[in-house]
Amino acid sequence: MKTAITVDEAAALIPDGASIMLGGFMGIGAPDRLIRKLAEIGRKNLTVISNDTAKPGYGPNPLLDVHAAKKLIASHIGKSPEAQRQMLAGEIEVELVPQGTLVERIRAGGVGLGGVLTPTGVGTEAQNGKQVVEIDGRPFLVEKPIRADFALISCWRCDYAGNLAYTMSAQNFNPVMALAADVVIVEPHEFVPIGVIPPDDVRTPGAIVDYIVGRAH
Amino acid sequence: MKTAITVDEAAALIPDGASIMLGGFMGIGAPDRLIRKLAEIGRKNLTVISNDTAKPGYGPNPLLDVHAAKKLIASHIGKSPEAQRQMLAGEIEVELVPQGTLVERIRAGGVGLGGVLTPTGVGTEAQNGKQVVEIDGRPFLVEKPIRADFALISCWRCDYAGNLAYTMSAQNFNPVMALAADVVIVEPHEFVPIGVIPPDDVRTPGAIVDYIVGRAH
Amino acid sequence: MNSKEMIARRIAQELRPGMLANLGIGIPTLVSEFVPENHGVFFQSENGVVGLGHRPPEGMEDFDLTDAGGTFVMAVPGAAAIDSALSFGLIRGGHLDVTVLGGMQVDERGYLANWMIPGKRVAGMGGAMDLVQGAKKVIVAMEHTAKGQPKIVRECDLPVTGVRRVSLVVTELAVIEPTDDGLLLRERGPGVSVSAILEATAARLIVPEMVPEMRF
Amino acid sequence: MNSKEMIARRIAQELRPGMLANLGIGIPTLVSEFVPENHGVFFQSENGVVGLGHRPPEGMEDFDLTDAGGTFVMAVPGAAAIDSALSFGLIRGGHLDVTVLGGMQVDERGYLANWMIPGKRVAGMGGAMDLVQGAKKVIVAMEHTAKGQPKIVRECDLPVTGVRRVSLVVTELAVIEPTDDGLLLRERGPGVSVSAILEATAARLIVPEMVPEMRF
Repeated sequence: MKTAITVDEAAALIPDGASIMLGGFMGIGAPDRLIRKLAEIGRKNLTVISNDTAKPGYGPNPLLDVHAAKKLIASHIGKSPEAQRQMLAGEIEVELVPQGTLVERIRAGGVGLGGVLTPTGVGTEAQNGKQVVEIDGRPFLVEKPIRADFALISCWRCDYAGNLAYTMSAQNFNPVMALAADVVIVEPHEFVPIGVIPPDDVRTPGAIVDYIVGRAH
Repeated sequence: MKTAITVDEAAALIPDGASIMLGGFMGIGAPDRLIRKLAEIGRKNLTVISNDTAKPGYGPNPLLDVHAAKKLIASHIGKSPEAQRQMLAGEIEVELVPQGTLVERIRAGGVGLGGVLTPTGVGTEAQNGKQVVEIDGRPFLVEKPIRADFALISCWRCDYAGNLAYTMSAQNFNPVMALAADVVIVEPHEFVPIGVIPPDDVRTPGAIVDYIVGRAH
Repeated sequence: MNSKEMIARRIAQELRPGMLANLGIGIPTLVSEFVPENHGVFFQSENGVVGLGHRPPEGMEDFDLTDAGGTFVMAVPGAAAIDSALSFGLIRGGHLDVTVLGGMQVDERGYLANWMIPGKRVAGMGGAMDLVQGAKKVIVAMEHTAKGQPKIVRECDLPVTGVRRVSLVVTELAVIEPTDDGLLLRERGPGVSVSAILEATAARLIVPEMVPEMRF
Repeated sequence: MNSKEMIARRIAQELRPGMLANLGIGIPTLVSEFVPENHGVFFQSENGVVGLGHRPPEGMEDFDLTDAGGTFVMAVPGAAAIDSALSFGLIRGGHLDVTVLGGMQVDERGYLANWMIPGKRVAGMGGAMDLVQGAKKVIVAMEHTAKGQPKIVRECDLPVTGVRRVSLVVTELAVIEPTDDGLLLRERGPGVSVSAILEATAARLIVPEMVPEMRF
């Protein structure tokens, strides 16, 4: 059986300069309490890996607003004026990655692959600096794995064994990121007894979850 | 809404010489009715892709027993004396692939990747004929995608939209194979109304299922 | 009927029951409004929903269910929720019958540019590069010109989204099909003359004898 | 206590609560019988179960739930069922704390051979190559000799399963740890002398002053 820690305890685990993956898509399914706490305690020089930067106030924006990130790896920053401003001003290093490539690179990092070969981005700016290989006469980009020190994810339900279930579009990058970090911290919406999530519905087995953030009181 | 076909109609779709993926692990979760029907109607020169050959009478064995396969791609044939005998006698071409590599190659075929880089098998006989690339100083094998003309899979529940849910160890290769064939034929154990499988529990969206084999009467 | 609605209505005609379709942000999203809920096409969105519906009744939003633009939607009966790996697996793996994408430029090669204006707007490519690469059919939905400047050009000067020829370009003035020989003018907007289209287009167009009007 | 039980009991001592552990077919499967159901270790099997339990009561078998050898098992409370891609993702991705594998040969490099005898038995590697590559700790469970022939050898003449040094080899005669310097004799079987071990071993062993007996 697992136990829970507070959001303050969880944030304290993450040092300045850490690389952190943040689940969420346009802020839906993002670990909001952890993100706001990290911003509040003034973490610096973080490398943030997130599908997108969502609109102001959502997703990674609270961290961007206080200049907590030195680097951002994402597929889309179009809804966050602050992310765009910092990028154009050179205040933050931004690596833009096609979304399907981003999720495959994170998955590769999580499942022990040395990378994947994707046709996405061949002949575009996304090819810059990438190795190209021909497989059966077609060109593919060699895309390397991405891992992080911490994965901060959210989920719908969590049982006492740490098994996680997600719901609707709040699933997104969360289960993949749960595989690809040294330390996995989850912020569940609900806690349920073991058995409420049937084995067939578990999307992230509790065995790979390191810390669980308890409910806000 | 989808409709069902009979197992005879399904088997008739598959010509001699076709490549077929068969779900199942040691026969658990295998599309048994389809396999037996193909054996019964005397299909020949099939290329069979299956995790293993299970024990006599299970999994792909009914096809092997009538010499329906000219080639087999699998990770384990140790429980099928007939598969071993045909391999040693040169009656069937067998490509043995490490299990994790096999599932990633099928997945790559299904999700449009040109291949994956895996550390599995480096320095062993599984490396023979494979390209080796170094990524950040570590050697990886370049493993190419596998696709088939047909994926024959089984599932636990199927709703009228063709959404599939699997149970326990009968899931195995089925959802991955459902992505990697030109034609996907599923043999469900149960039919349920739309909504019985909640959206979060669907493992194979109905949109990618081509044919559904109806119940035996 | 304004330009955007006209484009969306015309593209809606390309959707067939049983298709798996993805709609980008902007005009493409409008397309679903002209497809009846019981039509039978399944809308997929990058964030992992297969079977996106219309907007929910006010006050009945599920905070965990939006389209890829972050707008609350419903799910239709028979919907499925999947993770981003499978969502893009469907896209890149050729399981998507059609994607409708917004465009900044399309050129004579049929290449689309829609993800960045160097030095100015840097949105990021999001899922666009995977969609252009992987969908069976790529339809571009865009207004014919931007601030009076043609968006259909000889060769994109903006960074392209992919080096694959798109299937169809639909604007309020024309339906254009990129082919081996170049851009083929298929249809004209209601009451729009061929010469008006040529004037608003920087690319060379192949103009057949007969160019029928779009029908709605 | 026969040889196999002794090996399984000794290996069971290596398992800790909260660990994710994989047991191969054969002697490794026996290990779970010497771990109480409430121990807290999670057994993973290649076919996609995390939280494998003991055998079900007669007549209560779930035909869709077996271990990787095809034997009916139960699932423990808090179990998860996953597909083969995630199952091997856990294995290759370093999420598995320990795997216990059967062996045909182990050599002085610590390399394991357990998947084929050329020209004779061709089982296929199954999941063994991924397990040897990916698990944090690899324990080999095998009898010390086969038909009188040593299985711990200078260099495997059978095709190896991987070129990674395994963590520990447990036989009925000895516990041996492959190290930078070679094979280190850690423990002897109950009542077994060091000279008896050396005699049954074709590899060179590093023998410390004190070699304690296995304890159960």
